[in-house]
Amino acid sequence: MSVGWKRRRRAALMAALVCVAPAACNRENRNMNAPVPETAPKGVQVSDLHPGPSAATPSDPRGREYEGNATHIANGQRYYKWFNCSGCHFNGGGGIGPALMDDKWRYGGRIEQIYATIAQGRPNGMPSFADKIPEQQIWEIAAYVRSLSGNADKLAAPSRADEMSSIPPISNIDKAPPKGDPDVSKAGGG
Amino acid sequence: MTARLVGDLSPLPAAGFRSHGLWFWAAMGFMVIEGAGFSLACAAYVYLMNGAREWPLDGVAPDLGWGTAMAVLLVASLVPNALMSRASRKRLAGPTQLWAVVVFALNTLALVVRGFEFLHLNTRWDANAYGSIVWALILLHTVHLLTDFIDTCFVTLLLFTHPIDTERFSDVDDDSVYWGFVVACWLPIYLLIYWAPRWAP
Amino acid sequence: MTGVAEAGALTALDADGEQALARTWATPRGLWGFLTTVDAKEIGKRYVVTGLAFLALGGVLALVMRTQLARPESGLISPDRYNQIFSMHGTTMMFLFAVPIMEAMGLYLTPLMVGSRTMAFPRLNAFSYWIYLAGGVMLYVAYLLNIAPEAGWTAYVPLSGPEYSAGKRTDIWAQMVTFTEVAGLAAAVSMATTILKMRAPGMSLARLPLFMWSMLTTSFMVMLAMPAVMLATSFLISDRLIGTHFYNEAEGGSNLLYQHLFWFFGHPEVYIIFLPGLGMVSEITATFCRRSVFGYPVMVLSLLSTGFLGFGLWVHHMFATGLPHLGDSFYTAASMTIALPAGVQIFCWIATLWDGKPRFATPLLFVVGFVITFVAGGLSGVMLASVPLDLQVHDTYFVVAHFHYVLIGGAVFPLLGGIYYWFPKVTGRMPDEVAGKWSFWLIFLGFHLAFFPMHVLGLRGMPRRVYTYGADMGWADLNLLSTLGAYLLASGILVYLLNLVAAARRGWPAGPNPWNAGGLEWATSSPPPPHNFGATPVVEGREPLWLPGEFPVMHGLDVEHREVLLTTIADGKPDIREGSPGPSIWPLLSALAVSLLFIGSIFDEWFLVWASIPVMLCLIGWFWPKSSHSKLVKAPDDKIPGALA
Amino acid sequence: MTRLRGRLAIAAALGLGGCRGAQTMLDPAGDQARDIDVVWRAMLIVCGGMYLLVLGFLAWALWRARRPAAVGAPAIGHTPAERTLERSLSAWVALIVAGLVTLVTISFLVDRSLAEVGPQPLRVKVTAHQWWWRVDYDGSPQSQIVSTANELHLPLNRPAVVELQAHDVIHSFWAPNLAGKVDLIPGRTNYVAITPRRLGGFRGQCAEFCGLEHAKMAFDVTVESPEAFEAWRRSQLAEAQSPTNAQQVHGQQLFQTKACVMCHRIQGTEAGGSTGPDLTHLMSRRHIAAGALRNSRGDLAAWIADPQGVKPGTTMPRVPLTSDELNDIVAYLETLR
Repeated sequence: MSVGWKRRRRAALMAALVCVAPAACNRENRNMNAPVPETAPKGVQVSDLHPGPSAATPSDPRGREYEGNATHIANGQRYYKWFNCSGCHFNGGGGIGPALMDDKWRYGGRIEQIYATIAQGRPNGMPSFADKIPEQQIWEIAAYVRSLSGNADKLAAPSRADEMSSIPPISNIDKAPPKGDPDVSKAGGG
Repeated sequence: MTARLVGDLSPLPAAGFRSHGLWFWAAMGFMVIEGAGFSLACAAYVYLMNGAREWPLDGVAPDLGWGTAMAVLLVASLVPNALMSRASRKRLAGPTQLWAVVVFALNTLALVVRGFEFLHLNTRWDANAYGSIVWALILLHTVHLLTDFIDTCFVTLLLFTHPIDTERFSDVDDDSVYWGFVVACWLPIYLLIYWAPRWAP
Repeated sequence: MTGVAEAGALTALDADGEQALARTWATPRGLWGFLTTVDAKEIGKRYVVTGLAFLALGGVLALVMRTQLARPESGLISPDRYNQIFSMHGTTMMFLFAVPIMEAMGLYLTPLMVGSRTMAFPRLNAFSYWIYLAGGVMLYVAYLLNIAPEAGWTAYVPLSGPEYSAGKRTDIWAQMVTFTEVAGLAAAVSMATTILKMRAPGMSLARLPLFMWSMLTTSFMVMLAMPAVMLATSFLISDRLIGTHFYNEAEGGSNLLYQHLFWFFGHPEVYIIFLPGLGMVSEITATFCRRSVFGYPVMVLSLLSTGFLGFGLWVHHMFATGLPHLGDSFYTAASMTIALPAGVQIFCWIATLWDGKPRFATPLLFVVGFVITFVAGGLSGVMLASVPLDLQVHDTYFVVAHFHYVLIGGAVFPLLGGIYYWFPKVTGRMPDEVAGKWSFWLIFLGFHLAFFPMHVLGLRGMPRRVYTYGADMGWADLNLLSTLGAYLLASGILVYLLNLVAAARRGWPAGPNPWNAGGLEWATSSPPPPHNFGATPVVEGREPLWLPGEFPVMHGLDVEHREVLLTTIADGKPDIREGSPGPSIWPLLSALAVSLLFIGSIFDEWFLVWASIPVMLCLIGWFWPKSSHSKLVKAPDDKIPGALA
Repeated sequence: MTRLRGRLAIAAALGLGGCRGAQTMLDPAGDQARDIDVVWRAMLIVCGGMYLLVLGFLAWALWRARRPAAVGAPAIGHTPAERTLERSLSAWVALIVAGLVTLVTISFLVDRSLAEVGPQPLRVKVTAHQWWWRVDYDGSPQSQIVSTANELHLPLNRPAVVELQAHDVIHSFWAPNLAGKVDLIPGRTNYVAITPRRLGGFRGQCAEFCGLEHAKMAFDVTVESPEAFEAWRRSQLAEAQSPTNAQQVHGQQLFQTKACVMCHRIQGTEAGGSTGPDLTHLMSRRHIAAGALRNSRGDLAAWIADPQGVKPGTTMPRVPLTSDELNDIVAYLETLR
């Protein structure tokens, strides 16, 4: 094989590797070393009733990382059961607590807003877990909740858990864009 | 050591039927592989059935209608299949073409019946282990139904478009053997999917 | 590279006959030739070289593991990295090195040893190699992208299930298993058909070389065992991607179903790996002891019974799962019974050594190393077969020592001896004897230094697959010793490979039969011409080249078109002449289409439907009929065997 | 035969014979382990004997190779020695069959004796989690159940039946000094019978690959006199003593307001989480974090400060604590005798 051909083939291979790499490597990485202590997302708007104009919720880059990482979503699934979220929200279909698989989010459906809802608690029964669940685990539970409505990375979401299956495989749920995201332009929640 | 001539191979014929040719052995090899796959899938079905409290798990067995229709259709198709095989081994172009078209038609009909079967399984693959193994068995058989559909279509087409020589006749004959295998595989699966839930204690 | 047969090749036609045949069977030059070749020798060489490359990769992974375990509580690699490495080591060695390289040796040698011009389905062999290469490349690209498997080469459910194995790692493993199984099945179908239908005239089953008997048994075991793991991994990947419940206990599934399906394949798999090794030992022992192997019928019976019994004892991998012990003791008896055929074969080889005039070239050294190591491994296997003892040593380093003794001892030693033995036939050059002896001693002593202490580690309670261990457990010194042995073994393998690479260019030219062996493959030139045999050899005994008198041959096969002789199964009487397909690009295209389907279906299950269209198109292109062979060679068309008219 | 001598020397040096150790099958301290040791010794003798026979025959064949290699055509058909070889082959087959039958019989008999369980066995329930063991002792009224983690207390000479279940993946319960291993499989209940015959502390470890921290999933087994066992059991039933000085009280408050309370249980206090180990009598245990660390104040502080550092991948999170918060919590935990 002429040298030109070989060099072109190697370049094509490297290009293929490079473009695939970032997508795959985020989904799969597991930071085994002690994680830097996580902090809550800042400036989260959960309601659009505020005097005068104000910016919508800034999107926290860690949100994308948690939503796109398979290990964080799997841990979120585990903690969703451990911390008894299923007690009120059942397996995502809702019951005492609101459903988490549809597209109606009274306090916002983005991961930062779900984090705030878990941490601060909400009226009518949602307890505040601020100090009770470390920050990283709240991020992970929020990522799992996002995957329940198909908004997390589909490739990262597990298809089911080893238990009675009451919801269709969440790796197949087609994306339900969050309505009721309290951005500035719209008045009132979803 | 020097070589000494002991015989001449030129008068040998250049084609043979069934086990004399090589293609037949490829079909036999894949039949052994798929036979092993089918029997293990059926063993898995029985394993899950024995492990379950009640079978089918959500209580609704598939409707008998279409499955039985498929079984009857496939067994019936063995007659034209045998006639096609005999005609091809007698190297009679006319009858071979005729029966090949009949077998191809029955094969197409079988695919249509299989479509209806899917609608009347009364379970989803992600409902529970019963649904998963039923869909696995029926999908395994459908893949072989499809491959033989394409093979029969391909072989029948060539009977009309290309000059027919011994190799074509031998291809038709090998295809009839493979179709016999596909029919033979359906019978145990039919019993498991349609009758096991009804007989299970 | 395809030199015309020099003088001395017994089955050469006259000069222009050989040239015509060489032209008819030649592989096109350049890249196009590389991609479309169907010459079993080209594909066989490529397969063996790729297998050895994966041996080297798997070996490096093993060295990293041993370095991590050399000292207690060593922080060299994280547990996630270690889990990926030991899963990759097991998967590479079992699926990408051991089974493929044994089938590759079969692909190269079967046509030469049974006296045929090529394999039964040349394009199927090419397809087998491309699919195997695609599986191996996919696994190592995934490893670079941090998506390597991490649940061991057995990947038990529920650890490998959707809940406890996040991401695409186990899906890549499951799909890679499907790749290598398809490759293995394709090669097995081709090899079994060649051995049954394309033997030289006169070669009845009673005159079939022992290596061919072991490849025949292996091919049937492959065809019956591999569907089990394809089912197990297909069920696993559908559980993980579309939420089926094969292994979900809460929805009626069963975790043990996976173990049953996996080990129904798993145990025959290890016999698929070392049965060809037993065949190679028979060939080497006969040649270097100047005596045909003692007890041919007993050897064949042992091979067949090992193959048959191999399917009846998979549950001895599951003694600790709490299955009823009465059932387990059946498997104890079955597992111990398989020691009988192995013991008989060992006796026959040593009897051949005892009664023959052994000449200790490197291949025979590897045979002696094989006997010493494999018997120790077989006996520790008998120990593991006992249910009570297995409850103590299962999943400990005693088991790690056992299966390295029977796999490296039982398969890699004969393989290294076999590659050295047939190297002159493949390349036409002799490997260096001194380097050969050095590599043997390094490998032998390195192996025992590395793996014998593991027996004691297992007895002292060290479990398997641990990324580290406590300093106070008393395992540190033996692990250090084992790591030193591992490096010594690696250096031996390196010397061996370097010896072959150097000899390929600068070795002494070897004539058609440098070892004065008796098999048919030594009747051609070294390296053999593209068509293997000009004149068709006729076989009148088990070691054709050792028979007194002149070498019987037949003429009459066409020289202008690719044609092979098919003979009857039992007594090898000439039956028909069948056309053999020439070089074709379709196997490569089909392999690419199938790879697209397999890899795509990991990321989106609709690939199973849409990618099957290019696969279908490639298969139609592949099977598109060519002109009738009987018209080409103007063969008689009246008495067709098997016809009813 | 240099190779032979070299290998025997290595075997002797490594002390293949019995050797003391807390986690080895070579030092049996229970009925089951002693029965299996009988099988092990029988195997060693029979298989070792067969191996020496093979090596002897091989050595003889290699020694015969020294005689002058007669030049001549290779032997094909029957050689003069064929008859003797055939007879010795049938003798060899008979020997193998005899050896195998003996081993199968011994193995079957011992296997049956393992299945027998002594009268009124002590019932213990062990549930395996990803990377720790939950141990529950039965009690007639509900309140009599003792729940502890990563340790097993057994009275001497009294048979015990351990009921094995798994909460997530497949693990394997294995204390080699006492009995063979049995897997813990989700969806199945397995049992292992243990009859300890010697006092002392032994160690067991998970023997089926179960994920990231499979290597650090050990448990302690303490065999003590029946009286000591009853004393231990009564102490385990008692509720946690309430903290005395201010630092311990502050530590308890921290424990109940921080994330600890979500997973751990301390009987007699508000903490009732069941996903993590029960800490009511934490300090009575020899090790913490499933055998990864000894149970001392320093190790406890190190484990709470950074569990991922000790066992990367463990499900215990890093709870952010200031150093004096950490000291208060550790001081409180030390009151849980």
